[in-house]
Amino acid sequence: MKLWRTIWNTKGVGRWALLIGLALTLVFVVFAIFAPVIAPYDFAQTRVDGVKFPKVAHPGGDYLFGTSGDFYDVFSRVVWGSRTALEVIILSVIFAGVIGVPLGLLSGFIGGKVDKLLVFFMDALYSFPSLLLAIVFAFLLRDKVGGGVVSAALSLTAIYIPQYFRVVRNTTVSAREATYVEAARAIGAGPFTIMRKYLFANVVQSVPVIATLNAADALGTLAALGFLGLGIQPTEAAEWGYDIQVGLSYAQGGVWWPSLFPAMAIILLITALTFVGEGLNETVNPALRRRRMKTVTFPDRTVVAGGTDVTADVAAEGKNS
Amino acid sequence: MSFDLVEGGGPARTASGPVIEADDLRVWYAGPTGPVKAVDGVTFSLRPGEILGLVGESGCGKSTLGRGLLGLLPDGAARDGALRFRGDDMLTLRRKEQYQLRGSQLGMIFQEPLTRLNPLMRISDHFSETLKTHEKGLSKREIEERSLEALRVMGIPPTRFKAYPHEFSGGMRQRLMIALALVLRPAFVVADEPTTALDVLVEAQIIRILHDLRETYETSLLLITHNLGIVAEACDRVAVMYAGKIVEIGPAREVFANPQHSYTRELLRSTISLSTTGLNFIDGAPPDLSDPPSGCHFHPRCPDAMAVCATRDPVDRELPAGTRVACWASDLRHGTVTLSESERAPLQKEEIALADEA
Amino acid sequence: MLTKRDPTARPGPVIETENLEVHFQLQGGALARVFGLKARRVKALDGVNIALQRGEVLGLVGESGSGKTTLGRALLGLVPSTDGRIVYHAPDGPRQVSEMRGRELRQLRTDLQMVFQDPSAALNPSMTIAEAVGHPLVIHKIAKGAELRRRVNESLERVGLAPVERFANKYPSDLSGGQKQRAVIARAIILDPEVLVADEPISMLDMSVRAKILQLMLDLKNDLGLSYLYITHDLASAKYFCDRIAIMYLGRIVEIGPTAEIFANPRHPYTKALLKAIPEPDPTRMVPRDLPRGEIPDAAEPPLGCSFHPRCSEAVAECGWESRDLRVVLEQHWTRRSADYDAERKLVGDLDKLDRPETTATLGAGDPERTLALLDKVRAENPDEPLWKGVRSLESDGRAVQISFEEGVDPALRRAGGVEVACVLYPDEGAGAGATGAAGGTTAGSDGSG
Amino acid sequence: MASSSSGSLPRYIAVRLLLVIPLIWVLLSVVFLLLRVAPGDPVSAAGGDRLDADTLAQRREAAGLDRSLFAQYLSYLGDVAKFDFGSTFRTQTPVLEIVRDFGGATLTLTLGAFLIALLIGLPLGRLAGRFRDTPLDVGIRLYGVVSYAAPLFWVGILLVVLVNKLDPTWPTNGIADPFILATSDTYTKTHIFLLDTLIAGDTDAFTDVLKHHLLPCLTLGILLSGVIVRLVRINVIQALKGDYVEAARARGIPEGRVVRKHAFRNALVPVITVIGLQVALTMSGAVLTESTFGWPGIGTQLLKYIGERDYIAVQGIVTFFAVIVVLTSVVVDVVNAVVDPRVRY
Repeated sequence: MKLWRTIWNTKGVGRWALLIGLALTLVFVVFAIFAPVIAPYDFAQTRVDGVKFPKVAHPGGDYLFGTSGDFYDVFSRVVWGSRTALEVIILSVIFAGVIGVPLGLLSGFIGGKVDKLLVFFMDALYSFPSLLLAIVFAFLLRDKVGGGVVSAALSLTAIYIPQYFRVVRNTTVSAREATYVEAARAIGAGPFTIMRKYLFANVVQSVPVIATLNAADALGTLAALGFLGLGIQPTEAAEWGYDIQVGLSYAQGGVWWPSLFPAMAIILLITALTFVGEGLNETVNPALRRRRMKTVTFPDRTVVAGGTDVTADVAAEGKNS
Repeated sequence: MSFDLVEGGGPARTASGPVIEADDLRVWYAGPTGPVKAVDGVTFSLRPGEILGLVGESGCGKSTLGRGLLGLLPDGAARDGALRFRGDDMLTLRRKEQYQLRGSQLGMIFQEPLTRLNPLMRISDHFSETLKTHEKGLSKREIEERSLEALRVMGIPPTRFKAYPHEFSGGMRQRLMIALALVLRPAFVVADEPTTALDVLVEAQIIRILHDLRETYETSLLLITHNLGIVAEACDRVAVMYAGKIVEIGPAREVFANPQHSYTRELLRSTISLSTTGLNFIDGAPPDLSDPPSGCHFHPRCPDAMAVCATRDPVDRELPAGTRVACWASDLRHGTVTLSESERAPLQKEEIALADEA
Repeated sequence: MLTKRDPTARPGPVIETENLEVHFQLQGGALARVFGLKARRVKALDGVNIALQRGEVLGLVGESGSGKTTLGRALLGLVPSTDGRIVYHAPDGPRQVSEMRGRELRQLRTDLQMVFQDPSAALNPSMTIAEAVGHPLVIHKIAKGAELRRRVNESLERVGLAPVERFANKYPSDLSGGQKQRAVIARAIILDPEVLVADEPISMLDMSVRAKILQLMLDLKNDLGLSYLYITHDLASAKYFCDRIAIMYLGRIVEIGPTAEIFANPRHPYTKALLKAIPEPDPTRMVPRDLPRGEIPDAAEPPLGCSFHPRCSEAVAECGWESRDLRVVLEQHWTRRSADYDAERKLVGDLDKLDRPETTATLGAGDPERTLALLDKVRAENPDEPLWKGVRSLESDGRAVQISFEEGVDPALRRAGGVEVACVLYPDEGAGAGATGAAGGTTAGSDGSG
Repeated sequence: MASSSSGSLPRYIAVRLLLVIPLIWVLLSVVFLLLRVAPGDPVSAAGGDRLDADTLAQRREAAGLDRSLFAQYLSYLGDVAKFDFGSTFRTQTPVLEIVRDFGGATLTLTLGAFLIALLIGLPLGRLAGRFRDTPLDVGIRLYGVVSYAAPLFWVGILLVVLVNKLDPTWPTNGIADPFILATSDTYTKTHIFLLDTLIAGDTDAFTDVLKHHLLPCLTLGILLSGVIVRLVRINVIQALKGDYVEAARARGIPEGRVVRKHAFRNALVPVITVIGLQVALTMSGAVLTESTFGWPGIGTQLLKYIGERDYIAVQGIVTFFAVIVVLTSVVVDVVNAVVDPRVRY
């Protein structure tokens, strides 16, 4: 509730970005959860009652968003795609966070050689083109885990671990120098007590912002993998990037719908997540936050400056606007 | 460091009108629930070359007053009343005209000198930027000469002219800031806690520089500080501020020797100095400026509060010694008001808990 | 349980140091570290002998960078010492803090506690006041449940945070500075310690609260029989609060003695300067004029001889004059007179060559006669400049001007009247008259590990 | 306290370059591990199951795959030290040759994209930061988010469709007209098409190649500009809160100059570092752009060899990318040292 008040009392667009972002994300969450109810067909369904769907049928009628080049119902693919997208995002964010956050905390707190080595390694990973890393991972995992959701999420996890690590480690390093940590040492707290009770709560506050921004990025990378044919296979789950890739081959012939709708879904969801991340940043990050204030209006002066009329002075002083 | 400043001599002689005059000036901030009345009806003026010390606890509006005089206020803040610089009302000036006055006529010296200098710019760049902005058409040679002269007066050798801010020590940085504020010889300078971040010896050096300014530059100075010692040593007059108002203003000697307002007296008593033999303190904390108490704002903490203090605003009165005070107790002592029996009765106050403090 | 100890029951020091040294390895850039270039050492504490008597308040006064905070932290083992000893005279016999590690060191903290300068930073923002104050008991497994609550309440009440319900469940951000400092003190005394190191406990507080917190600390000392090490840069509060005072400068104690004696009869020029510089709320006093120049030097490369000599107005020949001081004098000259700066600057040549801690200096580019003339001019301008006392020779070798200074003496602490002082002006009373350098032993140029 | 900067810039650069070696080593090890610990072995993966056991063994031996993993690792490191990134499995083309033949196209694509991104991103970000929370800011932020959110390949095709409507003759595929490409043997001086045509003085070919650059560079540039806009905006907002900004205002420096000289310049210091990291993003984007526009760059080659499961080629190309990224980080550090006097070296 305190957080909510902080957000609400923030001035400017940040608050609205956060709210709009949350609302939009919620729409996709609803899509994802109720996909079987909302989508008229299954994601890999190409025929109903034994009758094959028409190829690239115009939107409207039986097919709200038309059908695609692989005989799929575009609307169903978009709805099922939100489930895939959210599953992959949530899995990869959780995987990356669960590994990256404690590692960063430990590395930043311990310092010394262990820290230097980890930073070095993570920086190397971080400076690696993320798509390439994901491609390599996807390429490797496909033989082992298959082309499904888990494999895609794992490929993305590798990219984002360094990001959590960096942020958490850097905040830990600066928090470690804080007087309250020294005070904790002064009362005899051991290293694990300090990490658990003094550092963790103050350090994880930076995580939600990165998590949402990473989620947005993860979605983009997932789509790129799908586009290159290295992501989730169409028969495993509906994935927007793949659908765009198939759709694009028809685009120049004026068949816009198979690629437009999944592209829109990607744009909307990434935008929504970015809004949430940036909105959070601007509402809770004290370096950026601006409080919402009531504007100043001076009450009318009933008395000349320096006047001697005491009662009038009191009146002028009286209850403000 | 030793300085060849002209020794001795009081304020400069050009005693024309006041340099700066505030008349019932109000500076209010926008707050979450309503306006924060950080400066709420302040009247004072400064003669050329005069140093006025502004003291009070934190959160009494000292800094806001200082910034308000220069128009350096955050979004949503507003000024009201009259503020005259050499007779011209500054509150009606357009934005561009305000910018032109700042730096050339009105200067500002800040508390933390390191963060106040652009880390990417050389000292020489800071000076040439300031000079070029206000005096178009200066040659490179002239700019350098004038900058070096300002640095020289502050005791910074010319060998350091091309250095970057981070290459200076704390005291040097503050001197740089002062030199930068004074290079255009402004008529009025606000120094906001200029020595708080510095060590005792460096603090004394800086105070001495500020004290001697009038001899070199004929600059009037508003010196904001919470250190009463600094005011006593360096200032001609002192203004005591509490909860957005100046409660007492007068010659430094007079105010320190015979404080008239209960707040001034208590503030002096609570200061730990070399002559301290027992500890005194003011109970409670300064009020929330968005909802200050009625009457005299100090009454909830005042040991001499009377019934009248809680209901009626005290009136600013000038005393024979040249002090202006807004305090009912002072009025009563000097016989300037007659108060009824019930108004004079000691105020029944709510108990202030021990830990209700700033 | 907060109980009173009787400090007179066991007289003598409660904690003392012997030649305590704390040197920090300064990190250069990331690259310097990797390639081991220029690892600079800062001598934060350079041979400090100090003893805190049971039941006394010992003031540690100095500017920032003097090492006073490091000394306070070293006593608690928060900063590892690089040499020397720290001995804590525990009830069950003396123990060496400087040898302790890990668990043993943490256990020590039940006896030695600390109050910090900035109360807002000293409390974990995500812990309530009650949690924070009670945490030492939890860490040392001394109390839990109702007993923990009872002791937290007792401690909070003891420091004036009453009624307790008003504060216990607040977060630090909801409290004022004074209230937070009270909470910090409550946390420090809850373990019933013997020694409290108070690092500028009132300097960040508002002026109206300072006296209150100081009073609280006095009350606690009297009621609980605590011993204080009071670290401050504020001589006025030290005068009121302390029994004895140690003045620190650049990692050393330069003067130590009973408070009354230090204030009535300051001996070290640095102490004198500090006393002169305190602004007093006394309108008859004027701004002091003859203050030491400059600022506290870089502890990584301290001045030769006595560290204070570059700023000292009473300095004499053997104080440790060196090349770097010459640069300061030249720059001062240019600060006074800028008319001939450009020409004179050329005569001097590379100034950065002077930035070395050496007793010889080479000056000039091309025309040594004119450089000599310039130096004469500088000297004539301010003949009282103490640097000139230290010049042994000043001559031209045909190409440049060669200057050599007297070898300096690094004065050690020695008795002078009621105090001990480290200054060549005060010969060692025990060693007889005129033995200016004898007690110090260390000469300039060596790295002063005496 | 004297102004003693403890070293010279050339020495800093030299030392910084030395530091690259361990960084590259870590990257190489990661690449090697990833590709070798992977299931299956490169030869059977690439060769399929059509080869008989003897040929397989022969191929393995030729590729050095019969040795222990550690020996392979050492020889891999040794080869890289000699600038030998290996050869493709099937055609035995040295990876370096692939890099030479296709790297130029990727280089001009990414540089062009970066240029466009900076031209759009810097001014827009500054405007948005200065006029925070105004409609202008909202508009620019929306651009920043959406241009980053939109899938690059889809934007690419969108632009193609749009350009086709406006000017059906505008080239939308490849790096040059097939006819010019056919005579491309004459343009192999630098292996950078744009430069070669210029050196050859063939204005027609040059303008043709330049025209081909527009769409891919724009597509990738728009994506990057979104990131830069958001980055610059946040940093300008933070820099505008700086104490020195208030101090500059107190000296009467006009607001425009305050934003330009004080806020923006200081905002650029962190931005440079992050923009340096965007090189990695650009590389990722280049792979997608190339595949969208049939661009004969190194990204398409990578995809091709991934398709062929040619581990050695993939390893070589990925190594090449890694080296580029590491070298950019050196450039970024040096730029930072030049721009920010506080960086000590």
